[in-house]
Amino acid sequence: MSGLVVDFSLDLPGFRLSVAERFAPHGLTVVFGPSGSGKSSLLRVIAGLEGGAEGSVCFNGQTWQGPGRHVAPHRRAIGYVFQEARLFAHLSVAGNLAYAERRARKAGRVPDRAAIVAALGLDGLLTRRPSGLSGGEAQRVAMARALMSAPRLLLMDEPLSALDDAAKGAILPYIEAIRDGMQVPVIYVTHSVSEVARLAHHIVMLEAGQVRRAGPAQDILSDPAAAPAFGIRAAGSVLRAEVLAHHDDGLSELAVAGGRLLVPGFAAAIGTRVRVRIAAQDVILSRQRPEGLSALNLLEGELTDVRRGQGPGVMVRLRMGPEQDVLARITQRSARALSLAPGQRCFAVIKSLSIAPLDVGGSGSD
Amino acid sequence: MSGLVVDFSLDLPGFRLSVAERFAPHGLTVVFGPSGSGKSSLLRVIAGLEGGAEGSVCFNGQTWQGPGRHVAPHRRAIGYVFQEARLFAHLSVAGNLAYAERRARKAGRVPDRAAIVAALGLDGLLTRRPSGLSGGEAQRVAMARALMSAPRLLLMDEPLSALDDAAKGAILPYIEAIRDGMQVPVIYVTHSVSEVARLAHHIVMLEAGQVRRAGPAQDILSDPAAAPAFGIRAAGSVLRAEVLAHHDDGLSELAVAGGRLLVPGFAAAIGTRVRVRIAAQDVILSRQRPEGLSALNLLEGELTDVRRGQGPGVMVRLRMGPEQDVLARITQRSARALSLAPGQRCFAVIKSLSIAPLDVGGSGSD
Amino acid sequence: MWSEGAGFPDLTPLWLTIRLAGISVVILLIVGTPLAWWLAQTKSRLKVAVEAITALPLVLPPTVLGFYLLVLLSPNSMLGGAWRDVTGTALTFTFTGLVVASVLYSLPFTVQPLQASFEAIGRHPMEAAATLGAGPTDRFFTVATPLALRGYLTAMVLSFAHTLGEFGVVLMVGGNIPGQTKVISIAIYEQVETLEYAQAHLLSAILLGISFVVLVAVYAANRRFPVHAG
Amino acid sequence: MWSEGAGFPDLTPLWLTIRLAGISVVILLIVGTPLAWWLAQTKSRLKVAVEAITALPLVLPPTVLGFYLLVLLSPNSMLGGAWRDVTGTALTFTFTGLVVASVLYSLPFTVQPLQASFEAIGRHPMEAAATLGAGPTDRFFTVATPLALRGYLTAMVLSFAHTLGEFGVVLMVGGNIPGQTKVISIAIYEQVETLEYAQAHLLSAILLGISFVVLVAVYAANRRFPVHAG
Amino acid sequence: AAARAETATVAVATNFAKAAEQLIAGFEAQTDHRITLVTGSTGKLFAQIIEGAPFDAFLAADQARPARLEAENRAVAGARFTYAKGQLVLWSATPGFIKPDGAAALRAGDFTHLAIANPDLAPYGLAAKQALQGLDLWDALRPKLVMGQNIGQAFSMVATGNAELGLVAKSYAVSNRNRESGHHWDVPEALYDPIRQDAVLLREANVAARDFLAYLKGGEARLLIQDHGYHVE
Ligand SMILES: Nc1ncnc2c1ncn2[C@@H]1O[C@H](COP(=O)(O)OP(=O)(O)OP(=O)(O)O)[C@@H](O)[C@H]1O
Ligand SMILES: Nc1ncnc2c1ncn2[C@@H]1O[C@H](COP(=O)(O)OP(=O)(O)OP(=O)(O)O)[C@@H](O)[C@H]1O
Ligand SMILES: [Mg+2]
Ligand SMILES: [Mg+2]
Repeated sequence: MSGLVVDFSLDLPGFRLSVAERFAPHGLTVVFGPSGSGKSSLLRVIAGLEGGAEGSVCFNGQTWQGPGRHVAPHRRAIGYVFQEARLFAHLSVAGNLAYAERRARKAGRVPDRAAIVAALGLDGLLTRRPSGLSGGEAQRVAMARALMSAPRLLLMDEPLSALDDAAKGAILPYIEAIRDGMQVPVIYVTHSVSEVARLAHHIVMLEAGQVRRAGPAQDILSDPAAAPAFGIRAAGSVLRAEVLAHHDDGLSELAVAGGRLLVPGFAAAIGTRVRVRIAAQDVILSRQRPEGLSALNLLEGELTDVRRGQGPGVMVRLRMGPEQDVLARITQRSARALSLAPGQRCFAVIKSLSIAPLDVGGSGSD
Repeated sequence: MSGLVVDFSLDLPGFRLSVAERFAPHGLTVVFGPSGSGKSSLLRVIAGLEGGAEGSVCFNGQTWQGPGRHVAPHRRAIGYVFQEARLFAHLSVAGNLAYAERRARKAGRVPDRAAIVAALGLDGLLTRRPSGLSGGEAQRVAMARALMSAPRLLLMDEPLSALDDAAKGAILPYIEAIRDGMQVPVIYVTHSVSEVARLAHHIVMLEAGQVRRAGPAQDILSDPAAAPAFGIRAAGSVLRAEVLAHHDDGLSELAVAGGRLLVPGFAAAIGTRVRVRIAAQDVILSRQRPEGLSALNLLEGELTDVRRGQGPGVMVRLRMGPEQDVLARITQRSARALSLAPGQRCFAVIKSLSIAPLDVGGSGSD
Repeated sequence: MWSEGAGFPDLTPLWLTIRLAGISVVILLIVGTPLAWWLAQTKSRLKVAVEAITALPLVLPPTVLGFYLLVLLSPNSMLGGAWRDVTGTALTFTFTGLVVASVLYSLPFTVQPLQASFEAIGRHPMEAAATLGAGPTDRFFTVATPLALRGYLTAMVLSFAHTLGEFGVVLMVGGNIPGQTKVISIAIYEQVETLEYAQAHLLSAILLGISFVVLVAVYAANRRFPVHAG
Repeated sequence: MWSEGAGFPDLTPLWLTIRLAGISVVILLIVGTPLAWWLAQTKSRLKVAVEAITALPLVLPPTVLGFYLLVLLSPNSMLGGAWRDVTGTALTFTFTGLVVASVLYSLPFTVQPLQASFEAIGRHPMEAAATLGAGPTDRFFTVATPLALRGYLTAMVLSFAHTLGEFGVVLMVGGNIPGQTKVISIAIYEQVETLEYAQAHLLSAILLGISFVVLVAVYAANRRFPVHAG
Repeated sequence: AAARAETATVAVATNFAKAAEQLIAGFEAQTDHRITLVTGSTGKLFAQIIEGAPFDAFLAADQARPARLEAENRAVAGARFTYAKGQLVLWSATPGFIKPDGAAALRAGDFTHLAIANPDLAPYGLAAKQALQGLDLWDALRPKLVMGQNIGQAFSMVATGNAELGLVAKSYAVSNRNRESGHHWDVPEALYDPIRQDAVLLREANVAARDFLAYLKGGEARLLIQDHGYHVE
């Protein structure tokens, strides 16, 4: 029985967290939910830090917690990035990293120190004391330290919250590499929709201590019903794609159901299967093929449903192929003006640049 | 001499922060810059917490720091939201708020407790100890505590970084109310581009301890040269607008230079002058007037320049009126396909829903 | 040797002791707090020397320290003479003198734990308090003090208990005057020396019993109102 | 009275004292650390009682405590008898006995500051260490101990100085045997009692001087390698 | 010195420590035995002997405790004897403070503190109390009394100038360093019970200790003891 399976409840004064969930054995699961919904507590239970949790936690067939059994946190081979940095004040940055590395090596796991230090941009900071770090620097060190323990399960609690986009852009590929390359399942708490969109294979949505929805990222992000939870702007669809070509003008061409997509160039061999996320927000619909627009991408599909939410928008679903939908969020007024109805053929107009590199993820393994 | 004027340098081991800057006397100034660029240190100097700073800090004609003079932090009537919550561990949430309130009242300033507690959603948390708060809860309490001191200058260091969009959505209007209503200047550190776009009247960009750019938000956000610093996706323009009508289908209609805009409805009296931000990312260009599209907004203007950046995109500027530009970020390939050149008349196609309420700000006072 | 019948012992020394310990602890806190705070904050080069000097009274045997205090506080000395000129009373062989001696002798037990816990607070909470409008005294009492409660507890327990038990200094400086400077530790000592073991056991038991109750109460209170470190 | 010429005093008691204080401090740390750690961690109802009992040795006058220890450790007693059966030596009137007595008497000075600083660490750093693969002993030594350094410093200074100066217990249990149990505090005491003031001043000065140097060194070291609280 | 050389540990009441040091020196000069001197208050030494202290002989400051040791078979029966008789003096650190008649000085009451040893603990304290009672001054002077636990502490209180007067052992008042400073008045022996200081042998087998006690009774020792301000029988 591989992967992480939890089934527990935890009572805190005035708050009850109750989760029964099977986490995918690989890939990255985003835990998403409002402030105070129990995300950090869930990670703490998985790590074995909440003595009061009742129930079971199993990882790759090993019972970490169960009736009469509690594997101590230090035997779980996890990496935990806490919401606050929690660096060791008595050690330098290098000392903090070495602390993790030494224990990982003793347990036979070998972290790639140079790669981690480079990915997190810590070269200039190694001799610093934690008290002399800025907020974002401390957060990067904390993340590096967790990675240095070469964990078999990575728990990350808003690891990028104190970082600017440039730093995120430098770190995210590394997290993706872990997610895809090292077969280390990652459980990742974030409030950032772009991180969800970019990283998540799976999503667990918590609300008031309960799982409200859980499933593959693709399903949840393209489910209009789930959209409000992420903020309507996060809604979108994920299409399976294959790399067809890389062009000189910096665009890459992908084959998807319903047509071709030009997206900002990225590194992947021709033929690689990738996933592309298209935000519902960024899609314009047209009944006939539009001409003379700057937008390069035009996908044709069958309109399957038009769904009203609150506010002035509606969510329109175009089917490009089996399980390959594109969502478009447009105004009711437009929907009326175009007399949209299920069964029609429609064009989705998508700017290449709105499919920013952030939204081009690896194919994952599921 | 009203407003905040600083001219100082601060030497930390291995880092030098040197800022000479006049902050606007009202409105919100966003301090933006990569991790470790000195944002928190700048706030600390303004608050009087860095004894080592050399130079001057003046606020509303009062010299807070100068030759032979150093007004103690507690006499500066500032509110400071630290990057970490820094709640008093020995006091309950209510106790933390009361701590600020009591001292503000003694100094003759009266905070609106009920409004603050409501805006930050603290009703259920008042009897809690800080050790029993989640990360986001602690951050909200810290922000409430700073507001409870009814400051004359508000310093906020990434106050919303631990919060989800829903919580941000509840809090941002309150910050806007402070910014616009209370004439309290706010200096606000953030990494979030959407917060910059929504809140900033002024922007100070720091890099490696130096101010790289500073000025009105409108100028900086619509300056293609500044765009990379924010991440290219933040580039955009700010148009002055006037509310024309609120429609039944949830859209509000605005008059802008170059035409009319339909945007998601928001509360503002007819005739109110507002600012609308249009992300360059969200604009599609067309040489002729397009038909049959779901996008409702079409602005016509004169193409003034096309500017290549790195990557596959170009930034195109359309002039709608004096100092009223719309930026569009499109691919080089499209630019070529449309044979764009300065002097042409062009249409900007903008989805109503891409102008999300976040980007409709008050008009500010400048 | 345990068999002598014992009348119920005279408890005057006990009350005297409790008064002495109580007053000493109060004065120790008043004197020790600013000293500990200064030591915790200062970057002065003097710090190390002052820290060392604060601990020195401990090093001398109590009776010997008492002897030196006798010399120092004597009306013939500058200090004792000045005191006599100002107050009209002597410092030696009086309750006041005992208090002075106790305070000097127990100072390290107050200063050291306080200093340690002030240092543990760090500057973050104090900075936060300053930005909320709290001046140095205000934030000292409303932030540093409550956060250092554990240090105050340790300081009070150690100095109170030490004052109860200490008698070498007190004996020399106090002169063992019944009702004035004859504290319980001297009384028990006397009984042991005069082979009044039964009386000694009884007084010791009373002292231990009362101390135990006081200590349990103090610790239980501390437990009920802890400051969570994290 | 200060004028008498004094031959240079016999320093055997000084070395004996330093040995005693050194050994006692080491044993105190070994014994006190787990006790303080347990007290800092436990949620047991016993905690308060154990805390109180730990402070009790302080409450009794040293000589009286010494008397009870004398009875307790004597070969006629269960404990002392068992010790004699096992080791062939007595606990009373021996250096070993002194060590036992010193440890008991100075225990509060070790346990209390340690406990306070362990409590101040909170659970966060320890949890972080656990997730990095450090077991309880590992993280105790690599995280809790360095973060509690200030507490160790206080504990060591207080217990070392107290052992140097303490003589009531030691006198009673040790029997003042030259070269074996006659520590410097007893020697100075004796000189004061026998009016050898000059000798007493000299020995006191030596003791204070050495202590001062040791303390300054310890504090200076602590200053050089501080743990920043924030 | 035909006898085999041995070592002995002799416990001596603090007030006699100075004299004992010289006695031991004299003794060791005559024999090959070696004596280790342990000093302390009589009460403390007594408790330690009861608990098995390795003392071979005990020179107490009173008669009661040696007698009790003998009665409890902790001391060698019949070996007990009085090695010295203490004398009480009125002493002041200020020369001339005591007028030729000390009793008059006490009566004049021209002082704030009179130091004595604790009458409950120290034989000299008891003697001081008896003397004051004999002079009918006990009740009048009580408020001015300060007490040391032993005669040494009482002496310190006077020596440091905190008490103007003290009733102390003559041995202290006449010790080398106090001969010149201070001034003393011998309290008439009729005013207090004799302060007999008894010695006992604790271990019969210890030749050195036995020889030392024998030495104490000899002429040389007696002279030396007298020189320290004691009477001998
Ligand atoms: N006490 C100190 N000793 C040495 N360097 C320091 C100290 N405090 C801050 N620095 C350095 O000063 C620089 C600026 O720090 P600051 O906290 O102002 O950055 P920041 O812009 O707020 O970054 P972040 O977004 O990560 O919070 C950083 O490189 C930091 O490492
Ligand atoms: N020790 C405690 N005592 C009481 N309530 C607690 C305690 N710890 C956590 N809680 C409560 O449990 C709930 C869940 O906390 P948790 O830290 O898991 O939230 P979270 O989802 O991580 O929130 P955030 O995004 O704000 O970090 C919160 O309402 C919090 O107040
Ligand atoms: Mg959390
Ligand atoms: Mg910062």
